[in-house]
Amino acid sequence: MNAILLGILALPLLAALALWALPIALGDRLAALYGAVVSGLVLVGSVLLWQRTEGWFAYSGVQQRLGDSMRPLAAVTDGPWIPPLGVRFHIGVDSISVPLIVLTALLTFLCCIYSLKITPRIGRMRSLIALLLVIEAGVIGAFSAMDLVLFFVCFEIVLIPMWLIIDIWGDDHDRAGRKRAATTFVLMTVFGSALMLLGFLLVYRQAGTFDLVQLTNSPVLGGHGVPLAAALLIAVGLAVKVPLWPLHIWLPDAHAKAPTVGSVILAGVLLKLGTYGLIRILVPVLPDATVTIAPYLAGFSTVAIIAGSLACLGQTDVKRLIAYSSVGHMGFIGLGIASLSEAGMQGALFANIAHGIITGLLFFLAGAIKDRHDTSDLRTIGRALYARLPRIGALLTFACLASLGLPGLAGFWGEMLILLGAYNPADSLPRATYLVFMVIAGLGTVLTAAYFLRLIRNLCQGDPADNPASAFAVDLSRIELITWSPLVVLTVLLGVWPGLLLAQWGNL
Amino acid sequence: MTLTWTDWQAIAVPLVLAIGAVAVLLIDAFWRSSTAQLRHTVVTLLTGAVILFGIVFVWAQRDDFKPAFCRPVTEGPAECSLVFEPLTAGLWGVLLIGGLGVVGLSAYRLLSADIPVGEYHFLLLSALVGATTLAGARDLATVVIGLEVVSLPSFALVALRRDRRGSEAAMKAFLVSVLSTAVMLFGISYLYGVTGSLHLTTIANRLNGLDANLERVAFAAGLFVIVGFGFKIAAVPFHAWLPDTYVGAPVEVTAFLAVVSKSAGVAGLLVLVVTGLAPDGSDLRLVIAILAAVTMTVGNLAALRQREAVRLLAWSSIGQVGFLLAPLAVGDAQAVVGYLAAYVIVTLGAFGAVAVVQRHRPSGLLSDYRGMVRSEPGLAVALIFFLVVLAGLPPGLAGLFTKFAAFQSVIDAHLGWLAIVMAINVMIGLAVYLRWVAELFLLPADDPFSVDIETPAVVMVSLFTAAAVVVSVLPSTLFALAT
Amino acid sequence: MPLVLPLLLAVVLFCLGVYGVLARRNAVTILMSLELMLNAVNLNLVAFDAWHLDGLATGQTLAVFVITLAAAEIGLGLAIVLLLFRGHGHVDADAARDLVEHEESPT
Amino acid sequence: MIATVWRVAGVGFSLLLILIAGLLYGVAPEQTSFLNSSVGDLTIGFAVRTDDLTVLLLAVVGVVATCVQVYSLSYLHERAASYHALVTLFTAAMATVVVADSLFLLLIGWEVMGACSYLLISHYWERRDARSGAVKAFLMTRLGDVGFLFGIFVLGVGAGTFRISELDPAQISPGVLTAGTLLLLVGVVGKSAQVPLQTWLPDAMPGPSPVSALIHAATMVAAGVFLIARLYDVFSASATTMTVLAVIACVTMLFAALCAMAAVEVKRVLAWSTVSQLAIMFSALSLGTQEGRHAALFHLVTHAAFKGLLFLCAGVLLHQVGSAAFVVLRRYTRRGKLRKTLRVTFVTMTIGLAALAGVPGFAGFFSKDTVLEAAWEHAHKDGSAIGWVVLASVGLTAAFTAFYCARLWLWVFFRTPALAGAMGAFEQDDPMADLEDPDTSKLKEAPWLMLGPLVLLAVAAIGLGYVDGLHLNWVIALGSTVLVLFGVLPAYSLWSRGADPRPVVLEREFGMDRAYHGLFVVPVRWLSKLSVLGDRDVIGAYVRAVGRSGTLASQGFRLLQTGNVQTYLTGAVVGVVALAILAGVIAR
Repeated sequence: MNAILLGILALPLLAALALWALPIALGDRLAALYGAVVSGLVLVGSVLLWQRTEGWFAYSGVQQRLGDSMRPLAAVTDGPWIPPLGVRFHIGVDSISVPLIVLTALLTFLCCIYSLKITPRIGRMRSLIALLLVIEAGVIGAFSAMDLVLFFVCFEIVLIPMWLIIDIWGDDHDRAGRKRAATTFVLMTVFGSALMLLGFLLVYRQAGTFDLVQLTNSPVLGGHGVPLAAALLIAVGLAVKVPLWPLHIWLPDAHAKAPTVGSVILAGVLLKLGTYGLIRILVPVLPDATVTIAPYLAGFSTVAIIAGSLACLGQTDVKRLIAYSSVGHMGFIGLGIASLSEAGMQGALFANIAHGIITGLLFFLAGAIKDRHDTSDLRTIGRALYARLPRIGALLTFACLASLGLPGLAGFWGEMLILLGAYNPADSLPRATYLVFMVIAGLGTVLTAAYFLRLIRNLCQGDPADNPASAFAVDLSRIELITWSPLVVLTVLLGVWPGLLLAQWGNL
Repeated sequence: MTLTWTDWQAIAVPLVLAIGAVAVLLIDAFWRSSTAQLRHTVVTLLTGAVILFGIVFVWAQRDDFKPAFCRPVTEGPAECSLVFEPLTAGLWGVLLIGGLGVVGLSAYRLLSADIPVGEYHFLLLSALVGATTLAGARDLATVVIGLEVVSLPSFALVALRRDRRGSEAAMKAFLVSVLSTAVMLFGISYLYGVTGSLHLTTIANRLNGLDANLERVAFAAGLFVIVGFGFKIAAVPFHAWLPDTYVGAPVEVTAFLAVVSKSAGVAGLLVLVVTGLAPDGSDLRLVIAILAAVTMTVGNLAALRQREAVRLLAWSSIGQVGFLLAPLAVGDAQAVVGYLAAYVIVTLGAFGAVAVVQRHRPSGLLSDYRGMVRSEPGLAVALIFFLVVLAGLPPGLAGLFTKFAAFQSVIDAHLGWLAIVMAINVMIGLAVYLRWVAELFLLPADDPFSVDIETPAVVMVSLFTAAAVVVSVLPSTLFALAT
Repeated sequence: MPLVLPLLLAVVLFCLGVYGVLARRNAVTILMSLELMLNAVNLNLVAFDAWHLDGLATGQTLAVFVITLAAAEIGLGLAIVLLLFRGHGHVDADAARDLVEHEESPT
Repeated sequence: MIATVWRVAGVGFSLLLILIAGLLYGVAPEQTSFLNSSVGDLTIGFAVRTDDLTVLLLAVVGVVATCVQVYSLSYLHERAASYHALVTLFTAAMATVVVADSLFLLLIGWEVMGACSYLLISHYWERRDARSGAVKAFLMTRLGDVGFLFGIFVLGVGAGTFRISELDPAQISPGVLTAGTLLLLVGVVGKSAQVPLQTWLPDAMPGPSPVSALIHAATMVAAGVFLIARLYDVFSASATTMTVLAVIACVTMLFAALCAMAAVEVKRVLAWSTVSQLAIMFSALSLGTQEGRHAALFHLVTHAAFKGLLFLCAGVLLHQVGSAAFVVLRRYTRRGKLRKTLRVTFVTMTIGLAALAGVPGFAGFFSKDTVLEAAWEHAHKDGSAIGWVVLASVGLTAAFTAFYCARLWLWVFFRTPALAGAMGAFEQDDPMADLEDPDTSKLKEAPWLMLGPLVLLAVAAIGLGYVDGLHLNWVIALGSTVLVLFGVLPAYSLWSRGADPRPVVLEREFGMDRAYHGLFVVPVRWLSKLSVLGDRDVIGAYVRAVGRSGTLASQGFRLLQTGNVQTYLTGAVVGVVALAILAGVIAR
């Protein structure tokens, strides 16, 4: 059991090193296949993990439930790592981390499959695949870390690979732009994580341990003073990653400049680290301080929803638009977490997964459109995609509808539960404020619909006469179909059967 | 008349080093018959052997207490001028490893460069003698002597190539350092005047019971002493000589300055702080904290736009010293030694890589490294790893955890503002090193650096890499150095 | 004799030395100014020693050490100055600026 | 190939619905729930139920859907696959709404219907009006649905369950009840295009006519009526909600009827009349009595029949003539061509219009009279103001309806003797007034595949009036007949004089579209510009400023490296002093 977890942690790393060891010519040819095999194995392993986990081991957002909500972790490996610093190597999974791990494995796998046929213009596939595997390992590590410092380390592992991916394989039309985007991303995230580390150290000073299980069992109480400072630092550090308005500024550029697989991983997986951290660390470890800052967190999330949607309405670049839509959606997740209610929490967790799937699909589609037109600028691409690329257009419409939270598709349940959580938040929170937030967020869903419809209208629809089909624009290729169909299926499946995930988290 | 006693094991290492130094000099002077090649090998081996002995000795004795030059006093325990204790063992270990690394590094290039082998190793060893003495010193006189014995050989080393640049670099380093010595001595004289003793412990005891005016004098004196060390370790604002000197000296001498001489300075300062010149909560610690903040910020910021590899390393070493000063300001010896060890290993590695490139590309610009990840994969990967460790990001876990320890000690000492400054500097430092890494990854590159690297270089760089990897995988070894 | 006078003298000497180091261009003069500073230190030490009636004569011992150091420093310093002269043809400390980073086109 | 599959599937599915309705007829009501999962102390899951209402609506949906699918077989050839697929999906969604017993299942069907309507309206996506109409429709209904969702929260959390069959008004505190029902009402208003969210329905007309018949006349827009009927005891338990509903309904029915009187395009007239007829149903519901509910449902059924019929007829006009604008149709009518060639269409459309106008003997007459009767009962028996208001406004609306039906019928199908073949009242907005008449010889009757459904629905438009059993309150019947006459006569006199006065306020539809544009669209555009600029020039500016300041500082430090050792020393000495002072200051 824990062998599986260790395996899916170690396998990608070792595989990446082995890949770099290969000679370049050979490596470039084999890379995608090799990556597909490895990440496929990881995916199998993560699914195996899923079967064995039951329940959510810790959620102390509601204090009185603390006692009976404790369930044992699965796949635990616990050993000393750096005794002088009190750092342990403690990993394990429960039902809130496993779905995210599976999502990570799935998206990486799909990216590798996608790279079998469709590769960035620069080539250098060997390094690209290897970096993807490293990122996968880091993210899985972060999702399974049960020690604050281990979490921090895994949180940092992904930075440099992602920076390289954006900087090397990014938009090959403006080199300066992609370098700036990459650097902004990595620097802001590093600063955030440094602040988060300070928060962890404050926690350590109070509690004397970095171990999440112990910290969850006996959280750091007290809503002001050092716990509050720690909570603030941790929240800000993670908010950079989420990203929460106004710390989102790195996101649009990073997503817009990154290569397709980079955007997919970035939006589908990396953003989840932030929200996962909030749920896994902030809420259980610093309950009282969290209650103190929750209203502000919720407020900023609500602003993020509105500001993100409005910004989307003003975008003229399809990748930027989708990136900004992530700002809005992550705002919803933040609101759900800040409601500190079970509905909100589960909504946030659900929305994490749903956003990963749907936005992954959206970025795949955006990448496909960009590859076909060699630009992602709506005005240059022209309109009437239905006429030129009917299948891709239809898929885009589907993805947009899913992303704007159409009931019956995956996007809905998360947002619904989050709004429900905001409707009756935890008793310790000001209800009236949250009602206001709920209403604003509800209007935000309308804005979301507005910008997605605008996208469909300006991109897919229009008069074919004045938007002639470009010569090389071939419709949905087989590899794209293979890559995207799992995402589509999952979107529908989770949409009609939310219990699939909700049952995992069950009654806390 | 009082009698003093000495445990000779305590001074065995400096003694052996000194003897080795003399031996090297004699061999080089009187054994003219052999070829330069042979002489060079012999000298190098001898030096290495001597240092190696020191390391082994330290390792063997690492956790027992051996005083030297002690004399009984009426009140309190005996005053000893030089003490070998676990802390000393850790510092000596770092210094000697650094020295060994420099020897290895110089084994690569000396033949071609017009540097007299014998003098070089003699000076190296004598500097090590000073460094070890400094790290073990427990009274101010010994501190001064040790410091001078570190410094004077290093100027000679800088000037050893006897060329225009070398002389200028030496002149700058010399003037600054001598001024700093003067300032420090001035401070010491006042400390002596206030307390009537030069033994650190005694001084610490007597500082407590001073009246206000004398306390102010003592503070000024302590400030002067710290400033003297500030020159030595190039803390801002006493850093300006460093970049010029680093650029002017031969690369392995630069490595020596960055590793041995700097570590010696840090060691001396650490001794002063932990043995009570700056007790907990004293203003002097505050001064060191301020120095740390300013130093790391200025160093990293200035490194941000450098175009020459050595200059960038010079400024970044200033930044690193800032990070070293942070735990030093709260007297956390363990964090300091751990950080120092990681810094020494990685800096040696980086200078090794730079030495290889600069031998073939004398201009030493960052652009010379363009595309190396494809043309010279091994060297590039090693260099990237060193840089990442310096930046303190995975996979460079050694750097990450030493920085982590620094953060931890600062947080535990309730120096929140310093912690924030450090966080900001982690970001700036990352920006600094990423510029270089980006150059390495940049493809396609017009005439990328590609040569068949000489075997000694390959050996040395891979050794450093191995060491760095080991301490990254098992960071606890770093902190085991000083327990 | 009160302690103040030698201390005052020492301070004056030290400041003179600092001034010389900072203001004089000729390297040799700078070395001399450094000597001045070290001698200020010696004066301090001896004065304090006398004041403390130190049985171990610590101050005087250190003073002797300092004199030795000064000798060594001057020796090395003059050697370096000589080297400087050979390289540059002058001994002006502030005129040796080869090592400044030159403004090329930024990479 | 795929198109054929979907065609078959579509027809098959709608037939299946009818079959199911038939099987479920008379079965004892029951509910089953499935796929439940508990969130906290609430249960999120699905449930279905069967009862008379379900069967009734299933039957209506099935029949209309079948007619529309069959009709579409020959009506529409381009993009048939996606069209039939979407229509089928829509039918499924409507069926879901009808059978749902869990509010969330209902919401799913509810919004999927909206999405299908959006996609079908923009079926001709190369046409600008279709695009904008689709977006408008989706956004307005979505806005209502947000309220709907919140209503579900309020009721569900208040009652502790999201099962419709378990919602017991007695268990819910009145405040919660009112809030919840009012919020649900918002969704209903959006879906059924009642004031103030009415403007999307007329603009949805660029969609294919069969779609208008199915979605925007018979089923989806009627879903609001169904919902209130489904939750009738919950709604009727809150007097406030019922009053609001009554006010909305009365305002809407008159508003829409007035707009219909000035519309110059057949489908637009029908769209507005749909709005006003829906309002009549709501008004019946707002009475809060069982008679009211019954009347509303009765009217819903008949309306589905004759309004579906009318839209399909309009579709024939569009299909054969190419436009449903009065002005174009007049060109054919001038020769009396339209009536003679499209004979079946003419007859069926006449039946439909008669039913809509409430001519005695047709279905609409009976259903409208039941509404009036219910209102009358409620009014003079329990003497409620609502009753009187409803009674009055329905009566007035009946007259208006008769007027615009007659106007439509006369102007489209009959040449005006007074005008002696001139275009008459529609000259001014005729783009091709100076052109000679189109070649009317090509004009011919539609294929029977399209006419079949018409006939079927026409029969229904007459017959459905009698299925409810004939119990006429003669007073009301007489009254409503008189009202119809009051409506028809002016229309006839105007037509015979060749005049068609259209007050500008009515043509502009009270300017609400423009008002909404100014109130919501424009500000949102500004805000979006603002937020983009804000990101770029405020937040982004700070980030860039940090980067630039770092670079500048770096340059500055490089300048400090003069290379002059004495400057370095000076700096150092200054530093010592500064350090001493700083430490002293902090130590204080």
